[in-house]
Amino acid sequence: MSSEAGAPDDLVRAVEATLFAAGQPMTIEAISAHLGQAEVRAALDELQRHYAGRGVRLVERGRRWHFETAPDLAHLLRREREEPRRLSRAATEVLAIVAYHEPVSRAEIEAIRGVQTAKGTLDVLMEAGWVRVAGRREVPGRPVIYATTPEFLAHFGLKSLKELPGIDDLRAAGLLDPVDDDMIEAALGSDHDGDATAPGQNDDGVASSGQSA
Amino acid sequence: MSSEAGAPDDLVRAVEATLFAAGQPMTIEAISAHLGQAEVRAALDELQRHYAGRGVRLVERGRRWHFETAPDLAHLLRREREEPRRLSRAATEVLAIVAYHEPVSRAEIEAIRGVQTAKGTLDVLMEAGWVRVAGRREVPGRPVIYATTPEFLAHFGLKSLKELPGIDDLRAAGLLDPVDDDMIEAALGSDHDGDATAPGQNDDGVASSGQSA
Amino acid sequence: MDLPPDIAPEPLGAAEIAWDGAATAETRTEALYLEIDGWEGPLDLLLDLARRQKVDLRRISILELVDQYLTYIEQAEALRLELAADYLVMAAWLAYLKSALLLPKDEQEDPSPEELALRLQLRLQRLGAMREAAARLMGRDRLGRDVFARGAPEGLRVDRRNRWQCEWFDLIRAYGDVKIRAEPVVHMVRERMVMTLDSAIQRVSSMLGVAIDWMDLRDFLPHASEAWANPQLRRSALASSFVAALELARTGRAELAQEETFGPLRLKAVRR
Repeated sequence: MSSEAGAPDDLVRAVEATLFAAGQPMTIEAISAHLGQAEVRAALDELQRHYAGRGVRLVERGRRWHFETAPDLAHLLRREREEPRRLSRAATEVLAIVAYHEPVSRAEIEAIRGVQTAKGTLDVLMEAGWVRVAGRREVPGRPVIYATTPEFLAHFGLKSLKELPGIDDLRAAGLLDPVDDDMIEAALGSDHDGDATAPGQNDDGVASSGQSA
Repeated sequence: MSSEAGAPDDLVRAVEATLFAAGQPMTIEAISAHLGQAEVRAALDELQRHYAGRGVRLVERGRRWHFETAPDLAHLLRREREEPRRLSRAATEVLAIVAYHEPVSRAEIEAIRGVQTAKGTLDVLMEAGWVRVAGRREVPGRPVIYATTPEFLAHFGLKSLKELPGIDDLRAAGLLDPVDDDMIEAALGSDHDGDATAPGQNDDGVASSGQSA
Repeated sequence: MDLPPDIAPEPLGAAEIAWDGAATAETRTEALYLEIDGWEGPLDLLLDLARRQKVDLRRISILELVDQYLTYIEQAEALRLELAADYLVMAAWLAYLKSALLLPKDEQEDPSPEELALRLQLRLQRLGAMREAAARLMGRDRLGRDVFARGAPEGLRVDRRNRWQCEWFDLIRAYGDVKIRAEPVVHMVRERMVMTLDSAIQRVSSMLGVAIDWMDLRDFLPHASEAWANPQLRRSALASSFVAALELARTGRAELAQEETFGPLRLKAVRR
């Protein structure tokens, strides 16, 4: 393997070129398959080291690798006009719940939020490519369960869900345990009925006035 | 300015990130405007030197700068997978006509075959490397004329087109025997017998004898 | 970034993190009663009220929270704001919880009101934690907003290249087929031996002219000598002669008769 300062060897160059040219993040397996089953792990490590201090860096997001611009240059590169979809408070909350609790059913999301979640909210997140249907829970009713996608990790700059902010503390505090609080559930239960007509329950992905996001 | 081996300075990093993220090649003026009118020429030179031996390089084309994968690695970006495919009957006929009559125009091919020849058929033969455009016939309309290639001879193990069997040879081999009624009958008969999956699907809706319904 | 993703929060716990943003509650204080639309249900309102206590959520006073909630509901009713049913159900449940909390310990049911209060607290903590997590998530360096992938990737392509196959015999046979197809018309006509309709009409009418009585159609056919021995030709002659007979009958020059189905077809000239 080449030294940091010297010229990179052919495999490193090949991995570098492949990832530069790729239209989307690639798994190690995909890179390897593209390069004739070469062993690319070490080359990725070397590239990651090489790019560490540069304007572009090599990152791993959900087992997929891609180059992206260094975050400290955001102020220079940020494109105001192309701001990603603004999510409503409801949508960001649901997204966080899916990420921290995945896989999670809609009923479980609702139990945490204390309100019904409009179908549109999950649709918005799935359309953004951040949430996917991850099968069904094998319990009565076989509810659909949701999970995050590799695009979610890539978008929010996470190598894996383990890097979610504060997740270890939340888990230690028991705040990510399954919700099975029958008593309060019963107290809140009526809101599942009254919810549809209740004012202010704009779960449709549109932030209402007066709410700070 | 930073040294080659050391960490790049912020301007170099900013130029690097800007060009990396740009949707199209940028002029020096555009880069400079993007980075608050900074003087970017030296940064571009340094980047160009830095990337010279890598899998990606910085190039200037028509006063516009962009990153591209190193030309010697171009083969990595477009890998080819070969798939054997049989030439269609129509293409085989056209190939035979070109071989026996070359150089021949498309109109002549059509006249000989008695059917129109799709442009795609000749394209396939050229893709196979067996037929080439051999100029134009100096007649009104100056039609393109086609001929076979050395690859054609090599593929069929011929030293020259003179080795193709003559008409008399074809007749002797039974290849010019008229298609008579009996043969059609036999061909149709066997076809019907072979149609094992659809017994009794005659036009009159009655299963013919000999076929198990 | 005010929330660097890589810096672990203080071990104090998630609840503190969750209440970083309590300042926003202040701006809402006076607008509290006008903002019924601002909450997503009673739990959301409770959480907002709890934030006003400005303490760790684990240390909030549930009794105080209940009072605040009930006060809010009362004032909303006084202002004739229409409250959704779930706000009222929560109010009833909290009123019950409050009275249970104030009752002497020995009269407690199971689960104890303390445990219920604890569960409510946990509920609020959970929702608060997720709300804060969402804010931190949104504040991260986001791809396409803060960091960018390559703007114009060349793309990786796997081209399927066809390796065309053609056998020598296929080539030669194809040429043979073309040659055969090239002259089909001449071929077919020369091979096929027929008696044409014209010659049949001529033949039948001239023979009728000399006949006196009814004649069987078959008698008009040429004798099966060497030239007419071919069975295909004989069938053609029969067919043409039949059509000729029909034509002569149609034009009034002959009479046709058949005694029974499939019986001999006879014809006779019409004398004028």
